[in-house]
Amino acid sequence: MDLFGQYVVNGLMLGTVYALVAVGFTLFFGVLDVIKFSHGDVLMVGAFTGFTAASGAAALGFSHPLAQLAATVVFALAGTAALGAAIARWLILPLKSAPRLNILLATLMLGTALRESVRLFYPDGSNPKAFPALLPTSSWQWGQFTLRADSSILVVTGVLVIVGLHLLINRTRLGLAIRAVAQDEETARTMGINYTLIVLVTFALGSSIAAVAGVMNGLYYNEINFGMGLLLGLIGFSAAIIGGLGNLYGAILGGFLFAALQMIGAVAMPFASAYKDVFAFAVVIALMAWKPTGLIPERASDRV
Amino acid sequence: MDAAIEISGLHAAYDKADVLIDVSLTVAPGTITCLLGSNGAGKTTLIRAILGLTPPRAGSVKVFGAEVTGEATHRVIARGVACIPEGRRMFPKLTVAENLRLGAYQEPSEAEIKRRLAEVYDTFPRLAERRNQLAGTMSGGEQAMVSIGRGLMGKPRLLIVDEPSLGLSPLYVKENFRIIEGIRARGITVFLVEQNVHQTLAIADAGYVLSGGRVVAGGTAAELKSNAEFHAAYFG
Amino acid sequence: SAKDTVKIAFIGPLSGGTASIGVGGRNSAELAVRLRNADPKAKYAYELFSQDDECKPNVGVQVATKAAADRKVVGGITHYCSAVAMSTVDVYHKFNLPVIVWGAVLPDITYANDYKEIHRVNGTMVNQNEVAADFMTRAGYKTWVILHDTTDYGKGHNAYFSKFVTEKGGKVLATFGVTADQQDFTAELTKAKELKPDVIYFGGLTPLGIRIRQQMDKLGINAQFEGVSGIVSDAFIEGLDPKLAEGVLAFREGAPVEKLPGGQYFLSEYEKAKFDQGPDAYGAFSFAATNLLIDAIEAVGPDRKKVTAYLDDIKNRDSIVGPITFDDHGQNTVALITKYVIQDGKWVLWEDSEYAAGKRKLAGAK
Amino acid sequence: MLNRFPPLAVAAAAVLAGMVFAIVFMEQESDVAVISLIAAAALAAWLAGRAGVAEAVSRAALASPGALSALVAAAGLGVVAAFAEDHFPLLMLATVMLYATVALGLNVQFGYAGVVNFAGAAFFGIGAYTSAKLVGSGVPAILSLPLGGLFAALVGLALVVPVVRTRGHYAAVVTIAFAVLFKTFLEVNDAFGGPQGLPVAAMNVLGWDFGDAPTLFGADASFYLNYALAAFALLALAFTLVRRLERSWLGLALDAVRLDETGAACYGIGIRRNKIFAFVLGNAIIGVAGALYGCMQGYVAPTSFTFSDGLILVAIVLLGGMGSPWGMILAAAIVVVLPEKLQAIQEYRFLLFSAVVIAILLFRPSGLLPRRVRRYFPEGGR
Amino acid sequence: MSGEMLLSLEGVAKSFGGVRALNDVSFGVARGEILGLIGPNGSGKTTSFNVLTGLYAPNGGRIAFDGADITGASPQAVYRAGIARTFQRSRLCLELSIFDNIMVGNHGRLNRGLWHNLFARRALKAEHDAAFAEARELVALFSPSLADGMFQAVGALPMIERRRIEICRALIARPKLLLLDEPSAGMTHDETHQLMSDILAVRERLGNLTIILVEHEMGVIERVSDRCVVLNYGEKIAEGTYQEVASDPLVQEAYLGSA
Ligand SMILES: Nc1ncnc2c1ncn2[C@@H]1O[C@H](COP(=O)(O)OP(=O)(O)OP(=O)(O)O)[C@@H](O)[C@H]1O
Ligand SMILES: Nc1ncnc2c1ncn2[C@@H]1O[C@H](COP(=O)(O)OP(=O)(O)OP(=O)(O)O)[C@@H](O)[C@H]1O
Ligand SMILES: [Mg+2]
Ligand SMILES: [Mg+2]
Repeated sequence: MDLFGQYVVNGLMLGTVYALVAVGFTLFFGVLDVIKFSHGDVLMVGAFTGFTAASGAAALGFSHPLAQLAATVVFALAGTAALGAAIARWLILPLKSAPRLNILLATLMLGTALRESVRLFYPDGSNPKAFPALLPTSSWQWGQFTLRADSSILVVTGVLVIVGLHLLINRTRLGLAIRAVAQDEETARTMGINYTLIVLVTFALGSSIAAVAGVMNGLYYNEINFGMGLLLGLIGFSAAIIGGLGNLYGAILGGFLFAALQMIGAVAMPFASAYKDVFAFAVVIALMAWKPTGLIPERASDRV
Repeated sequence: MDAAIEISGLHAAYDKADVLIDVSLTVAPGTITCLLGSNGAGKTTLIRAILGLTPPRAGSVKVFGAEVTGEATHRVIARGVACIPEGRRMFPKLTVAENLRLGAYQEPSEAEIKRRLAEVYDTFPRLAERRNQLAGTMSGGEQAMVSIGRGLMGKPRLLIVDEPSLGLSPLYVKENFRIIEGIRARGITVFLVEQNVHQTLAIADAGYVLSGGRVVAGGTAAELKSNAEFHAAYFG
Repeated sequence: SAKDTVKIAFIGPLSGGTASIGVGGRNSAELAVRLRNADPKAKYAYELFSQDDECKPNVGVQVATKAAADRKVVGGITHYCSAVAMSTVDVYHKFNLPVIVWGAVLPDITYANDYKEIHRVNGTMVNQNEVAADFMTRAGYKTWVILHDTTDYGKGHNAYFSKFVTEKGGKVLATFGVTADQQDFTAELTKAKELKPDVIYFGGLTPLGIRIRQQMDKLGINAQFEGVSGIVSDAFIEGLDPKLAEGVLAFREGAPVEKLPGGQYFLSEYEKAKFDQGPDAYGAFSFAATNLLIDAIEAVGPDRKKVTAYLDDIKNRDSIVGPITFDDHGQNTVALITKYVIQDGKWVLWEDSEYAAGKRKLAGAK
Repeated sequence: MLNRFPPLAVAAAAVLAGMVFAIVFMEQESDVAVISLIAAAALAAWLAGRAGVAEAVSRAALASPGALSALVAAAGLGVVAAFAEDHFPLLMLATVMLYATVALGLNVQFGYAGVVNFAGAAFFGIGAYTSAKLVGSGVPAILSLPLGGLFAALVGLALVVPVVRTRGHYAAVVTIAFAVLFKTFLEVNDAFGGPQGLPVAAMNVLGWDFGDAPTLFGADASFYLNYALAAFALLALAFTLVRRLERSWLGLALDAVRLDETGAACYGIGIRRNKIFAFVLGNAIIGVAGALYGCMQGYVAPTSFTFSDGLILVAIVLLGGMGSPWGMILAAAIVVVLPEKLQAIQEYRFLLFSAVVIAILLFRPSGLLPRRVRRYFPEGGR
Repeated sequence: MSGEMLLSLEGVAKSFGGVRALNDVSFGVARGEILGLIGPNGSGKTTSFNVLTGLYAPNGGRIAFDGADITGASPQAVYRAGIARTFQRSRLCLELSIFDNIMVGNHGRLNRGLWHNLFARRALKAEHDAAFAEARELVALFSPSLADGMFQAVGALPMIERRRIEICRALIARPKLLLLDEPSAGMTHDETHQLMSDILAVRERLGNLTIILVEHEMGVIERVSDRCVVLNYGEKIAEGTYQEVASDPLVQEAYLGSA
């Protein structure tokens, strides 16, 4: 089992990406009680924004990878934050009194619109793009086992981002306001909370988390494409749910679990590796039957 | 000194139905002024109009002399207003302590918040016991306590209270009226909506009666008690 | 004098992951139509009725029905995706619509039926893999790990390549089927790495090809990367770090356009037409097929049955993709296969490359 | 303004206008015509609303729902008849009717019982694959439709435990996972034709071959006419069933379960039982529609039944107005026909389509034909 | 105290995490009695209703109703046994009509057969018309104006009307035991008075209906209850007529606030 470590490292990397997508979902519907299905596509937009920034920086003569990385991250975060706020302003807020599922459908359609827009209007948008390798590419080799510096940096960053977000939501005044707004708009206003601002901020925040995931995805796979958000969104959603919505750490758990399931499905099962997604999603269904509110369930807050 | 609340010619409506028609009233600073009226008379709507939750169709609302008509709710609150809303309105997934903290949302000083929290826990020992319980799982009356405590956390100049004693046990109903009197004693203006007419008039300085969306009577508490129209509106 | 208008259908993937090929094909067909309409000798005015099959069989059936049911449509230039072409042949047959396949390579499209209406200008994957297996074993490679997508296209490539390469003495160490929208291949590749193959063979289309090549590098796999006609597209190179693209091998049916006299003409006209995107790898086939169809209509008039009969008799007809001869299944039998290698960010004919000249070396080459 | 006329007459005129519009619209090919017709329709709908047509129609619906349904059915058949010789419009019409049937099934699940199902396309696919496998192997087509429904319902049973135990967002993930799983399973599994899919033989019901063009008044009609008529019959059946379900104590129980599980439980309403009933019935309806769809397409492939297709189905239900059967039909027509009619602007049609859906959601949050308060019988109980 | 008792609780306990909401609570309700269940906020009144109706399984103790053990039974079974309730927080289905909401309460008596509902429309109509007449009559007792608009959505009505409908929903199926949780909350003195009179009138007509009433308005308790049980911190601290418990110093201190 020389390669076991390699699988673990791959799984951790994959799990981090999933967890980062999942944490966005948890933020939106655990905290704001909204399913925002465009999340995967916002992630893709984040990746493309970052890619554009990196290319732009390169074109302007900033050849140092760190400069390009900074440009990538800054623009990706700012761009998606603005996009998120715009989504909140023109899609979510007008729909807030409509049935819950409407928001889901609207964001879904928005996802399609984003995807199609990138495909149609981004130069040569229908083709995959080579995302530059901006992180140190040195690696350590032990027999069959390769540990790359860039992967390690990504895993650590991802986990730090999630922990930071958790602290923000649970330990700060802003976090308290975000959670309050999710539960009762009017009362939140009555407490003196600037409702609109908080919603915009939350969406900006959640969307920039998606950008982090998108850029991370780009840095890891060195390839991005307009359809990358679709399956990633679904997996992130599933990961968030199996982890449980009560807690942002559920997203980490769900993300790593899903990655592990795929790895196991691909290499440790008697059937062909193409069945790995069938396997992973079947386990998700079974998990939901066993733990209907996820592995880290929310505390029940409703009573009669 | 400016009136704490000054409303003139206020009209408000939901969709088609007119709920408030040409309402004018004044709440003098430092008083307890009550608003009485039967179910559906429009009392809650009036409060919503003051807070900017249901923007009025016409008329003006002034708080401490400043025009607030059409202003966003959080700005009205920033003028030193706090509200204990009708129906308690917990944040069910937040703990009792978090709910209370939200009452002091606009207060930047953590030390001050801690001080006020201690005060509220002092008034409602039950809340101190249960500070980490999710508010949604509290009993009806306990939630009323959270709601009142939350209003007190704001340390306002004007406290607007909508049926606070709903669901409270007799002991706490009395306690509630005592608290409100205590608030006035600190120079805070109280605008109080209550169904409990007798106890309310016993502590109020002045009052108005709303019926079918119109002010049908108004005056000092003593005047109201002896007012014929008041009896007609209230006791049919 | 106003000419009668005749409609020609073009169907291909105009959206989705293979859209660049589809749009390139559509533009090329459009170009053929424009050039013909500009020709005063043409008997009819042609109109291209172009439809998006999204590379999905069900959508393909829908748009194929739409085209075939339109009485003004006389013939079609249809499909790049094999799965779609497979699902629509019945429709064309039912409506007697003569079509020429311009890119799909699965043999069954022409050979699994006796439909007179179906023709194909490009070769099938059989020839391609035979040549590939031969070339690779001659180059000294011994062991392979195969990844293929689970569409008929990918499965077909896997089947033919495995067959030919084993016949020629090569050894397939492992085979992995992957789904067509998969992002992460690290599990499969880690397993592949353990087997230390000389070559990673990939049977599938560009987007997956890019990802697999990238992730090979992530895992430190130094094997030679060998692809199929599905990755011969500009997008493949653009989607990869130049370092990783360098030295990738692939094979494609048909003569190299640049090498044929007609090819130069096509490329320069395409340039002049100022489309917002290049013809990509299959534009030339689409152009050739459209011209063939228009020739047929010019010769026998806008009548589906007559056009079908005309096309069935095509023998050794010159085109920009080489001579075309349809066998009794409508398949172009002139199986020219071109070998490509990526050199300095371009698909270069193997014979012209520095690799063939020995100036550069493929990965793991002996 | 229209009060002078009997409501039923106004309703009949509106239905007739709708029918004429549908025929004219289906015939258009140019973008300009299509877009101006859409604009005209929106304007007409708005004007009609102002003039009290909607009110008259709803009064007619209240007083004599049977007559109104018959009128609409006749109009629907009229549209089908108008295109009896044209393959493609018939295919579109039949597709609309089958999608509407599927939406009715979903409507039972989440419009009534509140059980969200994002795997509608998967159950549709189970029906289609059932007919692909069965019709080919000689099972009479007349049996393959109910069997399609049966299989869809049976496979759905595998999900019943998690579906019933979970709620809200957690419930959504169960069907989403199933939708993804189902498509991938088909793709990697050779027994079902893999990604390529399977051809489906034409239906043959008691010697009536659906693949043959029927002859109508001497003229050769399109063979799709067979399917359009079958789809019509299926839709009418499903519609009646769902309508009756809604207007019965069973429908009431489903509503109660959706709106307040705790309250419903305290009044003796079995939560699990009702959810399972709705889930199974909905899947069965969807499966039957899928079986016919398979035969009509002549081809089934995994890509027809993806998660995204499931979302389109959900979109139909929401756009139509949850719980509103007429809304399902209207929305199905829009969702199926619109992108098709926009083929001429090819690359941009999905963008445009999503923009249209978002616009509808923003301006008609409760759907195109929102559900009205339930009446069990015409002028109930008076 | 078993024979003549309709309902009896013996040593019932329920806790949530660290909170002991009910602790060894025992009391009974006789047939035809109106029992006032009172106590300070958070003393366990609503929780006893929830345990009684099967929403929470008790951690200990036994509950017997009408000769059968219903400890830990499902809410559905409890309802079938003949217990109906209202909720402290109104739980009507706001999108549904008044009639629909009341029929939810009537569910157990309606024919829920598949054939009957889907295909036997005539029979269904007959049943529907009878149920409608009955519901209408019941609503008219509380509010004649509501009875004229049985098909309006409940969400459009003011709170007080909703409370009335909720009581009708509980009454329509003629339960043996009715549990009312603060039915008059938020009403004025007069409205409360009126509501209680209406309830008493209906009770008269239904004959022998047993009621447990949770209420903080002592005037109401005094007027309608035959007997009271007082809870405090989840424990029973007193039992007896209103006069008896009201003069109990323990009750005065914990609940009434000594005068
Ligand atoms: N959101 C709303 N939409 C429509 N009508 C409403 C809405 N809220 C209240 N109303 C109606 O407006 C009228 C006044 O309501 P309001 O809540 O202001 O009365 P109130 O005096 O506070 O009554 P209560 O004593 O019951 O609290 C009532 O008839 C009520 O039905
Ligand atoms: N689901 C729950 N989780 C945690 N604690 C609970 C839960 N339900 C009830 N409690 C606690 O149990 C105690 C009893 O609550 P209950 O609702 O029975 O009180 P009550 O007597 O009805 O009070 P009120 O008069 O205020 O309605 C309360 O302290 C409450 O906080
Ligand atoms: Mg009020
Ligand atoms: Mg209670």
